[in-house]
Amino acid sequence: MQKIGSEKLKEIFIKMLRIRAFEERAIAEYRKGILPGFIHSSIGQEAIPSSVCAFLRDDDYILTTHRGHGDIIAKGAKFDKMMAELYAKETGYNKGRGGSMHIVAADLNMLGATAIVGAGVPIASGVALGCKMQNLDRVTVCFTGDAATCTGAFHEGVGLAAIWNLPVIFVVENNQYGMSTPVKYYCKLEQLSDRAKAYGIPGVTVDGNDAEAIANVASEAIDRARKDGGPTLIDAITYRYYGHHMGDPGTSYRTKEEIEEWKRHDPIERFQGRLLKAKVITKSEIQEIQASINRELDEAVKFAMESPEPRIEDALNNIYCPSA
Amino acid sequence: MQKIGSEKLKEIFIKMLRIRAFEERAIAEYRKGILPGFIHSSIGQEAIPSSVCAFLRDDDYILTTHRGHGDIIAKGAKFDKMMAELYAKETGYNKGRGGSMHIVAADLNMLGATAIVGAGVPIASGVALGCKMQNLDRVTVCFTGDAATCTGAFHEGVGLAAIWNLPVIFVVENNQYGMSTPVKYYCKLEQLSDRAKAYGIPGVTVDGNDAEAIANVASEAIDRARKDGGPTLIDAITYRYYGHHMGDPGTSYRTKEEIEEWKRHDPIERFQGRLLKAKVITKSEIQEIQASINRELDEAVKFAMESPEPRIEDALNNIYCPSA
Amino acid sequence: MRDLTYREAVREALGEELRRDKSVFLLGEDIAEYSGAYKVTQGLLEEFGRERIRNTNLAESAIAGAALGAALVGTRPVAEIMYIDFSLLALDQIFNQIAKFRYMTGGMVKVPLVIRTQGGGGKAAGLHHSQSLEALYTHIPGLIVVMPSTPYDAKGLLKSSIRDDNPVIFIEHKGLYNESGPVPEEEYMIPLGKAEVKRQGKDITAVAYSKSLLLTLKAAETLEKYGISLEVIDPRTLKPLDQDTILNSVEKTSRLMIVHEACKTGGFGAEIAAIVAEKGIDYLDAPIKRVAALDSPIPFNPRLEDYVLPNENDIIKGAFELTGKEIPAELKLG
Amino acid sequence: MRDLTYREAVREALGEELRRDKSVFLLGEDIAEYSGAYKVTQGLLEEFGRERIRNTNLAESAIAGAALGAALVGTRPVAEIMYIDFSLLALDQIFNQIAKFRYMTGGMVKVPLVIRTQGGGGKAAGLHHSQSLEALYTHIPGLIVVMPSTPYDAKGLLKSSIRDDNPVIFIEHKGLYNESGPVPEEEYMIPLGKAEVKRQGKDITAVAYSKSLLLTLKAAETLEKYGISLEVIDPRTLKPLDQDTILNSVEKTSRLMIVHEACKTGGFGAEIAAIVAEKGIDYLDAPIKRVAALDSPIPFNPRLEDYVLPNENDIIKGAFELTGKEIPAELKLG
Ligand SMILES: Cc1ncc(C[n+]2csc(CCOP(=O)(O)OP(=O)(O)O)c2C)c(N)n1
Ligand SMILES: Cc1ncc(C[n+]2csc(CCOP(=O)(O)OP(=O)(O)O)c2C)c(N)n1
Ligand SMILES: [Mg+2]
Ligand SMILES: [Mg+2]
Repeated sequence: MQKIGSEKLKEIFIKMLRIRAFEERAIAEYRKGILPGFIHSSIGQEAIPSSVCAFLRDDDYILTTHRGHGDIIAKGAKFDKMMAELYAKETGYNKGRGGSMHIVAADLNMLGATAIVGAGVPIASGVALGCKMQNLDRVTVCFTGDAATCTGAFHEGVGLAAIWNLPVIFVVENNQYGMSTPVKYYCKLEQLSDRAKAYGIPGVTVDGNDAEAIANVASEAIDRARKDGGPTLIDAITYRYYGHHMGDPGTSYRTKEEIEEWKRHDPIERFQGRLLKAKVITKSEIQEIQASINRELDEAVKFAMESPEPRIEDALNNIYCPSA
Repeated sequence: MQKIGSEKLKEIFIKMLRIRAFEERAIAEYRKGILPGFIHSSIGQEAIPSSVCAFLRDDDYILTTHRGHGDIIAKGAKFDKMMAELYAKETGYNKGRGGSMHIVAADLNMLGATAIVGAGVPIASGVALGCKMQNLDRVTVCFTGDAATCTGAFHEGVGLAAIWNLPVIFVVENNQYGMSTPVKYYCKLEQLSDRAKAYGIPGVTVDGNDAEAIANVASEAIDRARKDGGPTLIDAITYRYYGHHMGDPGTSYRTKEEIEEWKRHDPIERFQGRLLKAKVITKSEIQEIQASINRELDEAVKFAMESPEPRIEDALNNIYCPSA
Repeated sequence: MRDLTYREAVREALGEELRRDKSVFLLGEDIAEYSGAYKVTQGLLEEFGRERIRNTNLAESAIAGAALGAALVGTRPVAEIMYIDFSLLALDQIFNQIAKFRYMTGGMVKVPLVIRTQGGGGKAAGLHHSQSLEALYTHIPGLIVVMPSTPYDAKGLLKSSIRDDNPVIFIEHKGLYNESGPVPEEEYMIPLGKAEVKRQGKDITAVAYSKSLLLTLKAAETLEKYGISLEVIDPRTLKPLDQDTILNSVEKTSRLMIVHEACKTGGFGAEIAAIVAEKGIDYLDAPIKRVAALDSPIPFNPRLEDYVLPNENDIIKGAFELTGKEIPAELKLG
Repeated sequence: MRDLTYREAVREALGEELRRDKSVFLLGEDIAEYSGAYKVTQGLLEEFGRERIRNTNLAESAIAGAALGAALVGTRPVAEIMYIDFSLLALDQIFNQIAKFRYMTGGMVKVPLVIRTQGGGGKAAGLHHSQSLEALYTHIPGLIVVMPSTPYDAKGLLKSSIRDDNPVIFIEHKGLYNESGPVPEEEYMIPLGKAEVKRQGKDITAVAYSKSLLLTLKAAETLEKYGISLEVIDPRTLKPLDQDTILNSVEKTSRLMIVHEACKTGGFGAEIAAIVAEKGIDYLDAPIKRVAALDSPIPFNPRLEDYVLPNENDIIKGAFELTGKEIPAELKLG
């Protein structure tokens, strides 16, 4: 709690509460059988995007994955437009064309969500390149999963960022499984951040359930990138409480004990305990925040439910844009 | 000169002479304007495949690249069938269907030559997997270029070999350029073998113009692989004297001085000096060997020239094999 | 005869071939405990163990490339690419390496491998999990492309694919896994490259495969009631295509409709249309009709997705159009 | 009007657009000093510097992905993939990401980028450096696909492609780089999506593009002498295709031939054939004829390669076939 001011800590904490609450509500909606498609919950992983995005400017960019709700919310996305997207409505971020795995909030410089694991990495390098070429001092954060580090796209994209010294940070939300495959199976390294050694860029492994630890690592990396110091690979170790997606109980490849054990290290509880102890926040403040989040979510669900579906007449719009 | 017996040293040396002589002859033929397609010369790089293949058994496998003549010869390929392939004749290794960049000598367990940079890496892992699954104690060597280490295929293929502990050795013939692009540009590492650190496998950089140094490193890696000790990445630093292919003078991105400097470290001259000094071989022996190689090459060229072209009627054979 | 689902039929084929031939093995992402995204490989890990039911790293080009390498040295890999959408990551291996390897060697080697994958929409799975990309594969010499529509065909064709010495791309459909149909207990095989007339008819030849075959058969029932008789042909293997069965049918019916779920432009229907326009144009009494997805990425919203994908009504409308009959108002096709 | 080679025309278009618009830049393998495998970018490094003429790492998916990212934030990248054969390594980025990005966002972003590449055979470059793969691209909604046949078209279309706000796949042909033709000194643009009738005729509509257009024009001269008049249409942009120009011509000639260098099965000719069989079948007095490469990987041996690829004689033969005339023995077509 040295370097990071209490306003920032509070901001991070609120982001975490917002993500958890949104994810819980999305699951609840999904379980009613109303939401189409897949939901990949990030519950358990909230500390990572919350801490990272707290150090980004509005004009900085992020990219994310199929498990991106948390990242998107951390960058400032609105619940109503997110929920509407989950509902596949015209008022959603993608006008119902994308869905949970593809949310793009271009107005927040949140450039998607690809459902192809690893594919965001070269794109993120390109975003950082575009900024650098225009002399914009914007930083790009590319969130990926742990298994994504196996992909050719990861290797090629990080490789490019390294040689062009691009202002991009690759944040591995290391929940220790790619679907059912444990990180220990698909990677023989002590720590995944050692993959950075193949590119000559800094790599650091951090407790992804410790908001402050992440904040320290992330703010340093963001700072470095902004000062033309090049890319960083951050490996933040965490855990997802649910299965791979809501259709997967998540227990054929993980023991109940393992899941319970991780829940004892819940990032929100840990951080809350520390913030309360340090008097950064009070219990009643938290209750108020949660109540307000819940009201916002009620409204978001209402908004989503009442919003119109996309019109069939518009089905083929925006495949191309009008020629320049 | 400790561990490696003089017979082996001689074998390596002869392989080097054979490669150099073949490559020179191929260039001479190419310059006559008779050979179709491209020729990527490996002159200057002979020590690497010669030393590596000297420690392989006949039933071990190798795979190589567009610059593969040296590797193929080191595995024991016949000049006549190679030259005939360069001439696109029916008697060539690939019956004239493949050409210089695609030679496959299946009878020598030499499984090609892909012209897609990096593509051989996952295939090599598959070959090693196939051997392992059949409890064959065969080792697979995958020769690649330095720039190939940038490719997604390299990353994915080495990654797979690492997690399955496959008996495969990735030998980077590091001639310090991918086409015109210097290794220092496309990779910010002190040494390319550090790429091994991303997979938790041994990686070693070696002077690729020092036959004995390579022999030491390679024999150890082959031994380890054969004993189920898993893959190794060997980065052998060398230099190609010619351009990227015969149509490239090779001087728009390299200085004449640089080229001359490297020629002063010629792997054959160096090794020859040492062998003569150690009396492993005599000058007259070398002359005899060279004369015999030249005779073999004369015959190979004659064979190639006199061999028939593939028949048009056979053009569409072997796209499929008869269904089982 | 007992009924099996399409999923079970595929699984049974895998199990039988794994049992019969020790050189057969499976590799792919999350095919072991997880049993694949659609649970096709369930139970196989228990019976055959981790050596033969191999989880890979998350790396499609490694999966395809490793299958090729292993096939070259005497094993018979069956690789799984979880969604055909992800197979775009493996196309260098599949098109440049696997498809060309035998030819490149002048016939010195064979490449006995199968790549199983699945495609198709209808699940609101979004634009990276819903495509029908078979046309890409059918353009590449050296590949065999199989797309079964029924449990019976899926089992018989997969067994033949595994025993074939050529690389086979075996494309399942996520919307078919729960469909069931008769599958004999006794072993059987279905030859690659042979179409089947799934329904006899006389007015229109409808060529359809994979899930579109089911839609077409249903549409055919409705059409029958209105006096339009569809002869429905399932090519089953798209490459090599059984042209004769199609041409013979068109000769009889003089009308051709092609139904598939892939985008219309550049879809495999274009190839069938072109073949008939080359070799059977004199048989035709009407324009050729392609019923296919609109040229659009697959939208997440289910109504839009429904709109973009071809359905029974589109087939019915097409059939009325081809026969020049008026669509009865009661059909409410809009 | 001065003559330029196709190579020079492409280079001039790049130079002009780089000069005009600071947000345009080039990225690709060995495009700087080396000037690309076919020296297209020669001289650009000197004028525009390393920031805008960017050598990448050897990584096709990074090239395509980086182009997408950069396009999303206000620059206009022109990426080079050295051979279309290597583009198979980038197809996830091109088909799943680039092509779908705008649609996926409901139209909130645009993706102004060009991927330049080149394909085609005839150089004994072997099976990984000789393919014609345009059909893969034409199947994917969201992409524009351009394939110019002349220096004039190459320049005008590339300039339009760079200024277009959609992703454009711009496919050159290695066998055209040394061909020359008139190119005005003054600036001009050619609109995307418009075919051109390169030769008026009345007996057969021949649709051909890229290098095949040249072969077709030559064949047309020979055929003229034998009383067969070809109307030769160059679509120039394959996606979106200018169907009207083709259909109008077929209405006039009542015969259709399509010529391309890609493998016949599943090639873009199938799409053209299918469109005409759907919308213009009544115009036709003869079967549709596709003159294309045989369904084979491209062999290294030049004689075999010649045999596999379509040539002038194949076009001439096809034209005689379509008109039902006998081939004069003096033509020695075998
Ligand atoms: C290229 C690709 N291959 C496979 C999949 C199927 N898939 C979706 S998520 C996933 C696991 C990803 O693991 P990780 O990167 O750790 O992210 P996580 O889901 O754990 O957040 C897999 C295999 C995919 N979407 N894309
Ligand atoms: C995937 C792919 N991209 C680009 C090329 C074009 N190309 C051929 S060789 C080469 C450079 C390869 O460099 P390296 O791996 O160091 O091998 P070297 O040629 O130096 O032996 C390039 C870019 C190719 N053949 N394949
Ligand atoms: Mg994970
Ligand atoms: Mg090199």
